[in-house]
Amino acid sequence: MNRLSIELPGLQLKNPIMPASGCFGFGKEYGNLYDLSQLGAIMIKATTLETRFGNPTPRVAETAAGMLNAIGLQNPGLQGVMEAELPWLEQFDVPIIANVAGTETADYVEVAKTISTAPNVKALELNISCPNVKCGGITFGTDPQQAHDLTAAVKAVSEVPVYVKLSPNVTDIKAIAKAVEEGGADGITMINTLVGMRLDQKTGRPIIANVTGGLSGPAVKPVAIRMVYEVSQVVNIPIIGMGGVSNAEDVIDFLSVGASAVAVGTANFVDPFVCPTIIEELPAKMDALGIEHITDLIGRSHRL
Amino acid sequence: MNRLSIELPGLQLKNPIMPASGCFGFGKEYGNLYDLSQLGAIMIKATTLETRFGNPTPRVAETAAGMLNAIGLQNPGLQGVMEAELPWLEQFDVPIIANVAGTETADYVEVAKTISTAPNVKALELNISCPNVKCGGITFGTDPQQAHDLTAAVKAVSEVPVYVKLSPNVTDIKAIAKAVEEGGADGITMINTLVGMRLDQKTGRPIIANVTGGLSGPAVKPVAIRMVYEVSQVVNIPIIGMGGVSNAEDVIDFLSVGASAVAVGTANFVDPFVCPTIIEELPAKMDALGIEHITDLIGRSHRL
Amino acid sequence: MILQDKMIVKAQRQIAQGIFEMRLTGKLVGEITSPGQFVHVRVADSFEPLLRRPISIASICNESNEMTIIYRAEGRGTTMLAKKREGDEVDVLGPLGNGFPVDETAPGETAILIGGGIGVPPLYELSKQLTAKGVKCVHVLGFQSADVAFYEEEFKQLGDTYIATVDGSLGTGGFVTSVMENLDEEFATYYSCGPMPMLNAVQTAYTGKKGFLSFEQRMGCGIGACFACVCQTTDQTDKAYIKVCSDGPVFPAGVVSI
Amino acid sequence: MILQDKMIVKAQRQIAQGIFEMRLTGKLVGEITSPGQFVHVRVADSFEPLLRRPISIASICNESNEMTIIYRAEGRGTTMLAKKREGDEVDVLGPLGNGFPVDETAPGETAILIGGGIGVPPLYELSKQLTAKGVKCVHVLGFQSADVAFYEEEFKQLGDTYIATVDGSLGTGGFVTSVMENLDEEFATYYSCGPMPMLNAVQTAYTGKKGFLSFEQRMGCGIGACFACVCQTTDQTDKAYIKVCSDGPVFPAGVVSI
Ligand SMILES: Cc1cc2nc3c(=O)[nH]c(=O)nc-3n(C[C@H](O)[C@H](O)[C@H](O)COP(=O)(O)OP(=O)(O)OC[C@H]3O[C@@H](n4cnc5c(N)ncnc54)[C@H](O)[C@@H]3O)c2cc1C
Ligand SMILES: Cc1cc2nc3c(=O)[nH]c(=O)nc-3n(C[C@H](O)[C@H](O)[C@H](O)COP(=O)(O)OP(=O)(O)OC[C@H]3O[C@@H](n4cnc5c(N)ncnc54)[C@H](O)[C@@H]3O)c2cc1C
Ligand SMILES: Cc1cc2nc3c(=O)[nH]c(=O)nc-3n(C[C@H](O)[C@H](O)[C@H](O)COP(=O)(O)O)c2cc1C
Ligand SMILES: Cc1cc2nc3c(=O)[nH]c(=O)nc-3n(C[C@H](O)[C@H](O)[C@H](O)COP(=O)(O)O)c2cc1C
Ligand code: FES
Ligand code: FES
Repeated sequence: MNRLSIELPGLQLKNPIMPASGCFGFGKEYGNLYDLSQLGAIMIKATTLETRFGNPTPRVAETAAGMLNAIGLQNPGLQGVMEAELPWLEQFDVPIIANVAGTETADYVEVAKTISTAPNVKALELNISCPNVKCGGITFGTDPQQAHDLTAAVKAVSEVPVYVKLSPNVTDIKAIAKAVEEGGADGITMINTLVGMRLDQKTGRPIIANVTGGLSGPAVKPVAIRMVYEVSQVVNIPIIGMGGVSNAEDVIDFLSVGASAVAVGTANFVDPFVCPTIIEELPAKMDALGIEHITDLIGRSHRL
Repeated sequence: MNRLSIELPGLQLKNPIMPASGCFGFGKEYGNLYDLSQLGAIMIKATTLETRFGNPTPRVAETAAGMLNAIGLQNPGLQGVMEAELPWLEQFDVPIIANVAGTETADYVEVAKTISTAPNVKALELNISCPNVKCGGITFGTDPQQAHDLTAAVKAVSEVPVYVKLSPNVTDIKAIAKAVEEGGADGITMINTLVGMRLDQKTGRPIIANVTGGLSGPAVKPVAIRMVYEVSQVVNIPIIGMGGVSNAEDVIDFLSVGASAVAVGTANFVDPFVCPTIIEELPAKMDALGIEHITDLIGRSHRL
Repeated sequence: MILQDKMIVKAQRQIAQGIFEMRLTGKLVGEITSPGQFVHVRVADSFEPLLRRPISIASICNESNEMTIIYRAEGRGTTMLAKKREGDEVDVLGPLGNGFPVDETAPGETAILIGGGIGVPPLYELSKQLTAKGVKCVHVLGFQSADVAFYEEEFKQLGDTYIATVDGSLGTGGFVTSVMENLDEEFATYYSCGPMPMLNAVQTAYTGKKGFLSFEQRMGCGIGACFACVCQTTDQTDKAYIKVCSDGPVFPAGVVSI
Repeated sequence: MILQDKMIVKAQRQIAQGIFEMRLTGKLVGEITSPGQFVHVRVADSFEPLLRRPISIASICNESNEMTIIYRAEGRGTTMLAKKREGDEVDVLGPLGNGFPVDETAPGETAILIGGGIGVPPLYELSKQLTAKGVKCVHVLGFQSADVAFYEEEFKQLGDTYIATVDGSLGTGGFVTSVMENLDEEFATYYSCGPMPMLNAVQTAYTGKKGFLSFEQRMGCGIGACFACVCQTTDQTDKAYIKVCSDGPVFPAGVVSI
């Protein structure tokens, strides 16, 4: 028996570890470093209908135990992803979760419709929480009604289960979570980045050309943990948790508050081998806690 | 001429540096370490109508470049503060900003009415953003109408200018800021803590007895900077900025995005001499930037 | 007076599994007033880990301006502390809190010192000072197992020393209370430091005796300003909560509700 | 192949004001394929600072498995790096990117190497390799002032070396272009690394010449996955943005829009 396996809507995961969207490109670069088939799944970079070049640079800035990014959804567009990126990933025995982004409902729907037909795309991740684009993105993620409607529209066309990625930049994340569940979401992924800013000390200007950026990394973990804890108590769909995960202990924390799997973002930049390392270390950590199967960890904070 | 002096409603500040509420008690302990008259002002611990014992322990937990706290507004109550704490502080040449907390409007009003008559209380800081109490606190800080009304009610009775302390746990902090300005606030202080959580790895239970706590420290600085940047552009009242300030560079950042003064919280725990050290270091940092008077830094991010 | 001192590491060595003894020098040493006081240690210049770690002063030597701390390298901060080498600087805030009252035992009287695990270190300086003034000290030290036990020899040189280990790998099997039960020595006072359940058991076993207990609590400031480290008193009045960092860490038995 | 290597510090010394030279050993050295490649350095085990720092490889010695990096200790990360001592471990990811093409200059030809400030280091290994294959190297190195200038002697041993300092405290006063204007040497290629305005000036001065420029950009992953480090191409088509970390950092002159 595989102690790490988890079954989620559309996804048979060997283990609960997957790189987070935007932090792993379309897998090629990390594929040069290790065998991607080890991963539970891969969340690929956001795909939009058209090719996007993203924001001007600088696009990243370091902060205390975190970083800001404003990449701006640079990606080769739906056609590029379908023709080049996804087929390349087929050589690996790993389910792909396609991160879908857009400016208006129609874009999302069109991308979802097509990309969900790719043979290795086993689920969609609806990005209603990107803080780094002028239109669309986060605006869908801060209003429950809009979040609900977009989810329903995408759900209607998708060939695979739909996970909705929530923004932490809201007063009440439970309300958004319930709205997307009602809209038909099969799961939730959370959290996307917190909106932040850093200045250049000399000039007083923002370092990020886009002025603000999304905060990620260990700094945000307490916020992410709190939100997963809250949301997991009000929805009946599974959660893929993320925000500052850097090691096996962090994974155990996210599962404990109710996530069913965990994504690793920023930590890939700090340690490119972090995902396989975590997968390797999990069993020993579970032994230390007397945990037989990884699913036994899910929601233990609520049960205690 | 004092290069560091700043004048704000009710406050003649020798310099823009003051300890943040809750991180400096009522001054006694730090008063044993250095002369409190060096400080621009002191924001004392929240005062409520009745004595409060606060939350069970543990009340703090460390996080990456930050900490969680759930003290729960422990304080000796209005009478105790009026009779023991404030008179003791009169020996120092430093204006006091009294942090006012409560459960309902009537409490806030009563505390504000009385405490604003203390001779060394030069301004109030209305705490509508404490995440660590069951009722009151943050609920006033997440709804613009409630924030407006409470501000107006307190403003009506206060003998000194009223600053309102905003919560970062909201979708749109600009809306709250505008509401309190309309309610008559003389200034804004921001940010209070972000709601977060940390687990004990072994048990999977929250470390903080109150389950969640308020996140502060360097980790939150990018969020605080972004929010001050946003709010300073939509209100015409001054802002006292805070969130992760640990050194003179951080102070310059907060002033640059539009704060008129800066409060230092968590950093006092890391370095108890941080406030006087910052005050001492500011002039050299200003020289390096070619800044004559500290007020020249205010809002330079907007002007560039 | 409380100082923030950049102390210099004179020596650091591992004295048991995961247990380190660090000798530090600096002017802070001259400010220490009683055994059982602690210091608040910043383990790195970085913001991560952010907070200081409270560690008891295990022994002091005023002539050489040195003090020793003994700590378990377990979490993130203490693990980093364990990497310091001779000559490194450590940012130490202290001395903090009120230690064990040496005056409460008169020369010629007997005191029992009961320590558990990482609560053992402050008892060493206490025993040195009590012994020096002519108090007979009996030490009861509890550890999980032999491999994490330390300072048996050091304590033996000061007085009778009994060890209890949970797994029985050293001394008596079981807890310190197993040793205490078989101790029929008359004593004037007892002093104890260790985990809460141990303090509770000790206090219960010695009901009516004059005793002093040292408590632990998670801390922010370490100097009494943040109200993080409170514990509840048995006396449910105005002083329902007292601060471990500045009112304690040592309290007379019976004061703290445990 | 890209390795994540725990390299060992063999030596570290300050070679100019705020400028450090660190010699590192590890198996990563065996993977370096061209001068101008860089490494991504984690300066501490802590999460603060969090990100790796990109630093060029300044020279390599395959026999001793050593490489040298030269960096300015200015910000938080590099200041911490400067505190490493002999024997310390450093987590290094590399080699990364595509370096300067040594093949583009034939033996007997002349190459001009123009470096500015902290862009000078990768030119040293480049010059070593070009010189070794019989290329005549002329070095033009620009610094702010004499006290931050470094490696003049090292470059002189490889070929003619001209220094320009902004304040005139060493060599020609002004920028590297002041030197370049008075250089009437024929050359086949030029190679340059330094701040953007310098690269721009060099490229403009040598319009029509075969040249290679090394760029800087703030980075996340360092390996091409995060799209942080892009720069715009002059060719505004599909490849409007290319990545400094994995497509560069060296590009032929004219490719990047500056
Ligand atoms: C007055 C006092 C004296 C102490 N004396 C000693 C001593 O002499 N030797 C020794 O080994 N330990 C001592 N401790 C316990 C010691 O402070 C903790 O073991 C240590 O802080 C844990 O830090 P870490 O980096 O290993 O763990 P982490 O898990 O990284 O710590 C995270 C945070 O929790 C706090 N924390 C975790 N456990 C404790 C605890 N048990 N008590 C207080 N805070 C805690 C840390 O200070 C830090 O802020 C003492 C505690 C107190 C209150
Ligand atoms: C391909 C490449 C090669 C380089 N080679 C060298 C070299 O050989 N020697 C040298 O001294 N410097 C070199 N640099 C610049 C060096 O990376 C920065 O000076 C360094 O990252 C600054 O880090 P810090 O800790 O001093 O500053 P901080 O201000 O603490 O840095 C904060 C963040 O900004 C990034 N950053 C700041 N300045 C730069 C910059 N100029 N370029 C890229 N990222 C930056 C840091 O990497 C970090 O993520 C190179 C940069 C690149 C892209
Ligand atoms: C450089 C970068 C790019 C990102 N791009 C995307 C993206 O395209 N789509 C998306 O949904 N999230 C994106 N994210 C957010 C991450 O997927 C993740 O939600 C967030 O970073 C929190 O996790 P972490 O702290 O582990 O990084 C990006 C994050 C980073 C750091
Ligand atoms: C231990 C602790 C107690 C606090 N108590 C209060 C309080 O009583 N009233 C209040 O308005 N803010 C309180 N705060 C919030 C701080 O005043 C400040 O807004 C916040 O910590 C962000 O600043 P920092 O990152 O510099 O700590 C408290 C913060 C901490 C860490
Ligand atoms: S730790 Fe702050 S009051 Fe004790
Ligand atoms: S730094 Fe990530 S793509 Fe270049």
